[in-house]
Amino acid sequence: MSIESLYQDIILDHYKNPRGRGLLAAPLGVAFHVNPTCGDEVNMQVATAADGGLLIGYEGTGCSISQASASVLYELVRGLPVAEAEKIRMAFLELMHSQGHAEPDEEVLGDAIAFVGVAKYPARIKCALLPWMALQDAEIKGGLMTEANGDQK
Amino acid sequence: MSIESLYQDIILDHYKNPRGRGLLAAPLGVAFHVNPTCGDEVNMQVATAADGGLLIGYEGTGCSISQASASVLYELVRGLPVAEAEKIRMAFLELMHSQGHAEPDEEVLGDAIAFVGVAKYPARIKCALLPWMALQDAEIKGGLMTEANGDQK
Amino acid sequence: MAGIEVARIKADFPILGRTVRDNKPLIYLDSGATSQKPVEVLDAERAFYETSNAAAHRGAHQLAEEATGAYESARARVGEFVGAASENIVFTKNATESLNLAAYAFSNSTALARWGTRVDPRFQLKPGDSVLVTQMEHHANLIPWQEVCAKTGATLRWIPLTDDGRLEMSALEELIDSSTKVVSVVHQSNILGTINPVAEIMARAHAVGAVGVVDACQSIPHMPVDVRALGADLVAWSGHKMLGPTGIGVLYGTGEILNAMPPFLTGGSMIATVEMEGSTYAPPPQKFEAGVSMVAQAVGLAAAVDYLEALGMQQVAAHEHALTEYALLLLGHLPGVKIIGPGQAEDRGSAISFVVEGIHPHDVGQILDNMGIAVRVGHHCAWPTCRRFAVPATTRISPYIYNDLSDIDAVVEGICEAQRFFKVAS
Amino acid sequence: MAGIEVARIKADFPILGRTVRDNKPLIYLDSGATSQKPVEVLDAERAFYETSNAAAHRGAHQLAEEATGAYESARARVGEFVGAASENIVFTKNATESLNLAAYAFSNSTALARWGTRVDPRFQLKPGDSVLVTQMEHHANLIPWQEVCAKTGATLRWIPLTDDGRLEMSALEELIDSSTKVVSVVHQSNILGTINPVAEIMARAHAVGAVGVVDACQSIPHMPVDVRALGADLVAWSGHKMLGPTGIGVLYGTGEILNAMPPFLTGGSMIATVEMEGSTYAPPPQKFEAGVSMVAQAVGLAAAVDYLEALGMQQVAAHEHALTEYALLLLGHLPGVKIIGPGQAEDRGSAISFVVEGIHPHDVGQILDNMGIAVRVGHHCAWPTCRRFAVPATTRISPYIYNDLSDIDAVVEGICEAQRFFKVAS
Ligand SMILES: Cc1ncc(COP(=O)(O)O)c(C=O)c1O
Ligand SMILES: Cc1ncc(COP(=O)(O)O)c(C=O)c1O
Repeated sequence: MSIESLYQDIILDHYKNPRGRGLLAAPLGVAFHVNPTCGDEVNMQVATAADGGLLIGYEGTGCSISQASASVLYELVRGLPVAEAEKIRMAFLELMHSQGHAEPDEEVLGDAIAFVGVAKYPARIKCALLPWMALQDAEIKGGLMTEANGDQK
Repeated sequence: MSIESLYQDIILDHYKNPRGRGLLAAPLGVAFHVNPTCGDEVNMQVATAADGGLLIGYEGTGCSISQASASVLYELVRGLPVAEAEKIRMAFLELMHSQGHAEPDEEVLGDAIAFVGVAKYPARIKCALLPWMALQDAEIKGGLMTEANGDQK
Repeated sequence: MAGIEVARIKADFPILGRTVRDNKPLIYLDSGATSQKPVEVLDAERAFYETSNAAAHRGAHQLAEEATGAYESARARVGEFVGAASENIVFTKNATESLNLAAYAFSNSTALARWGTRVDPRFQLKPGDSVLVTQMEHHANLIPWQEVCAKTGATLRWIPLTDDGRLEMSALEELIDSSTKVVSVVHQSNILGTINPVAEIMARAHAVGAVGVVDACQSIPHMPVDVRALGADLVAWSGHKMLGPTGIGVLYGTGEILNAMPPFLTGGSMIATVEMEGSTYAPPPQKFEAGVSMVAQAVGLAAAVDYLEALGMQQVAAHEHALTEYALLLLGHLPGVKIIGPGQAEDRGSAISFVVEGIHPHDVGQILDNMGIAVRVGHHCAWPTCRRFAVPATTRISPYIYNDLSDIDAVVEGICEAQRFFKVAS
Repeated sequence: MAGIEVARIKADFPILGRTVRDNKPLIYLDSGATSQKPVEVLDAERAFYETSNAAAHRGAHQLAEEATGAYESARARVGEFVGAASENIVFTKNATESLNLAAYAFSNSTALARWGTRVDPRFQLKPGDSVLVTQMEHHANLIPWQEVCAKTGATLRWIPLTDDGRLEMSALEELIDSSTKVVSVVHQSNILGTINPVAEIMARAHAVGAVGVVDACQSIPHMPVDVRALGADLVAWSGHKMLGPTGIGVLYGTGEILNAMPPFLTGGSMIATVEMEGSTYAPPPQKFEAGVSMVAQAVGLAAAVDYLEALGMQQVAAHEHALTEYALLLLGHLPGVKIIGPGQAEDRGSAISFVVEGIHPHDVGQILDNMGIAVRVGHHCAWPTCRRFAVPATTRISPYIYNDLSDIDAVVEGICEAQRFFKVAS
């Protein structure tokens, strides 16, 4: 397994050029998540647009995987209805727990399929998941989701 | 090493027929010692006679070694000046820490030489020492000895 | 004794091939203190050190990944063994730490609340509150609660024992009331062998809103135990009594209770965020596992679980039950011998304490030791139980999977020898 | 590097012969987290299990005698290694437990005193009292004291750091005063590598009557340490960082302080007498060792001590010093690399943290890992220290006796590779 399978170009690109980075003017829900083993941080904000689609704001510091993951998240879920975003989130979680054996669906996951290599590095899975766990938390705090249907520990 | 070397006849005799067992009317110092691993107990009392010789009273419950040791102690040290008794006590301690290699001096130790076999059973040494540690403690409490010169841990 | 082939099992335990006291073959009957370890356990520990040793949860390099994986697999395996999920299993150094962890939740919460930290009120104690244990507790499930009371002003109560070594259940009515904040009870007594109706006691505890704790040190190694079926909030036991290495213990807790408890040992790996001014903590089980963990021991314990499951815990229990029936029968008929604990094998484990008239338990043990038979003598860390039965100590046999009927015969022979040696009429 | 023959030493560590990440030879530079173990240690542990395993201090049969002997010999050996007598050595599960034991003496004494138990007033805290640590503590020597303060109303103070990663000693004047009840300081920082003037700090602590504690986790494995010369009342460290097994730690204490402290974990083997109504405790070290002890791990730790002494701790220190000088020189000249901690090898250990401009430490570690080099990344359980230096994390190398200059070269090469990979100008 090569290091390039972990750090695919798409990941490095999102890391160097994060999409949509910045905070919302009026967030509904905010979640600040930290990875206690390495100190990676993501501040995730959600709100809904007039059409019900998700608005996403975020900031963070940390390794390439965690920060690229936040950027990819932004691209994938903003503008979607919460339920649609949740499907993508679940697909991403599944990918991360696949131990690298998954054949991710590019239709659903877009650039996030680049994270397939991360699943082979248990210590990095948490990095990739950080923004996605924060998203769920922010949605719950913003009243966009209940605890019960957002349970994937 | 035979079990008879541990339980010599002298020991069994002192166990079955303890000498001088009983409490003093007016003890100067009293020490109640317990072996926390097996629950053996000795209550040791000291006083001095008109001639300065030791008076010894004791009671206890426990195994043959601990109770025989108390009986032998009684026989050996009662009536002696404290300093003489301390010499015997030191000789007994030395015997117990000899790992069975000592050639105990019967002149000094009398029946206590029968405990030579005990020194080969680390778990039983504490049993044999119990009354002798209590003696020291009772002498200190009774003001017959100071802590400083009675240090043999 | 279908199922447990003692001769085959013995071959897995190198130590059982040795001799003691002038070439006498070893008969090990002290598994209640600690069990012996099969090569499978020793191999697993060694293999971990030789291939994957690193600090679990503290690194991202390959060895650290492997060590973390090994540690967490061990946790899952141990959980599975008792019907619990991984996140409900906390690793400690021994059952004593597990029980202290439970007890300190109360004294720590009480102290924290006094200075303004928000704590779960169930753990906050005050004068008038009471803590309930039994008169057959191991010191490890007694002294921590005595200390809790000394630190909070609460009162210790205990369930007394019948002459047959069982809990006086009729006393429960009086002992459990609205003042009761925690009930901590041994599942199987290490000195009497009694198996207690813990599910019933836990239900009574919960009826008054008390926290329920079970000391399962002597049950989980010897019979199938589903910790959830015990109905307890917390269950503690040790690895070294169930074929595992020394240096590892377990605390099972419901998710609800582990979340509600404050941390015990604090330091690395149990945190969420740390600043000089204050820290926040990780969710359980990490919250309770400060410091570099005993990874090799966890791996060894998982191997012990594998070994026991391959035998089958039903089979293990049946084997021990047969040994118990046989030993009770023989010892019960031996003149001058009195069993301390239930005389019948029902609701009873294989640890059997006895006294021999006219011979101190220590001396009985010595004669047995001299014949190569390792038993425990003393108060077995249950001194108040000895006092209850007015004995200074007992001699105890505690057989396990590597013992058979002939070992019981040897004990009987040993007792007779002791009676001869000490010239006691028998 | 006379004295330490790395090639010969490596042969004693089976794990160092393995490969990682697609057949790359392992270069282990994470000994600050945990060290690897030589066969001598693994053999000692296994031999104990295969010949003498029994519960120490809990039996009178031959195996129990042997286990007790092995355990107490190990205690004496470990004591000797640091210039202490047996009775001053308490075995714990790790340094974290040792430090918690020290901290709990304060919170426990405070709670006990409140309900009438007589305690040593030195351990009794109240609002206005203060506890002093440093800004470079490992979480294990920080959070326990935060918790003590939260449980007693006392205030936590800390010695700040200079930009070079040393203690701001001029601040001591203000920080240590009559309110100071305990001063707990790391001997050698696990993140910065700094060796602190602990003897001086302990003297200042004693001058105001405070208890002095030293965290020697990163010093005792790496240099000759005479615990008495540190002048501390209590000194804590772990076995697993000094070639010993996981699951064992040490607390050294002066006889005076250990006698004065209340027990921490309570249960079997730490008692003098026990009744349902209350208990009295054994003298130290037993008072602090409740439960069946980690005998096999103690035996393994003694074997680790033998191994280190055969090398000679002076030689070990000299070897690491040479590695440190070399690494500081190379890393110090590498463009884009910044060392977090003292840049000079004087009063400094071999743990070296650094950051690489434009690459997150986690990613640096990953590139190194991919080349077979195991280093640690993150906050190293010293998060406040990272904040002090305004870095989110660092990459840390921490060499030991089985590392040589070529391993440092490999790290330098790895950093350059990371810079190439992440397209960072270097
Ligand atoms: C300086 C320092 N203190 C304390 C600790 C805690 O040691 P342990 O995790 O073995 O309890 C460590 C290592 O983790 C350390 O480096
Ligand atoms: C019933 C019971 N509880 C608690 C303990 C304490 O276990 P450990 O000494 O392994 O902590 C034991 C064994 O010693 C026991 O038999």
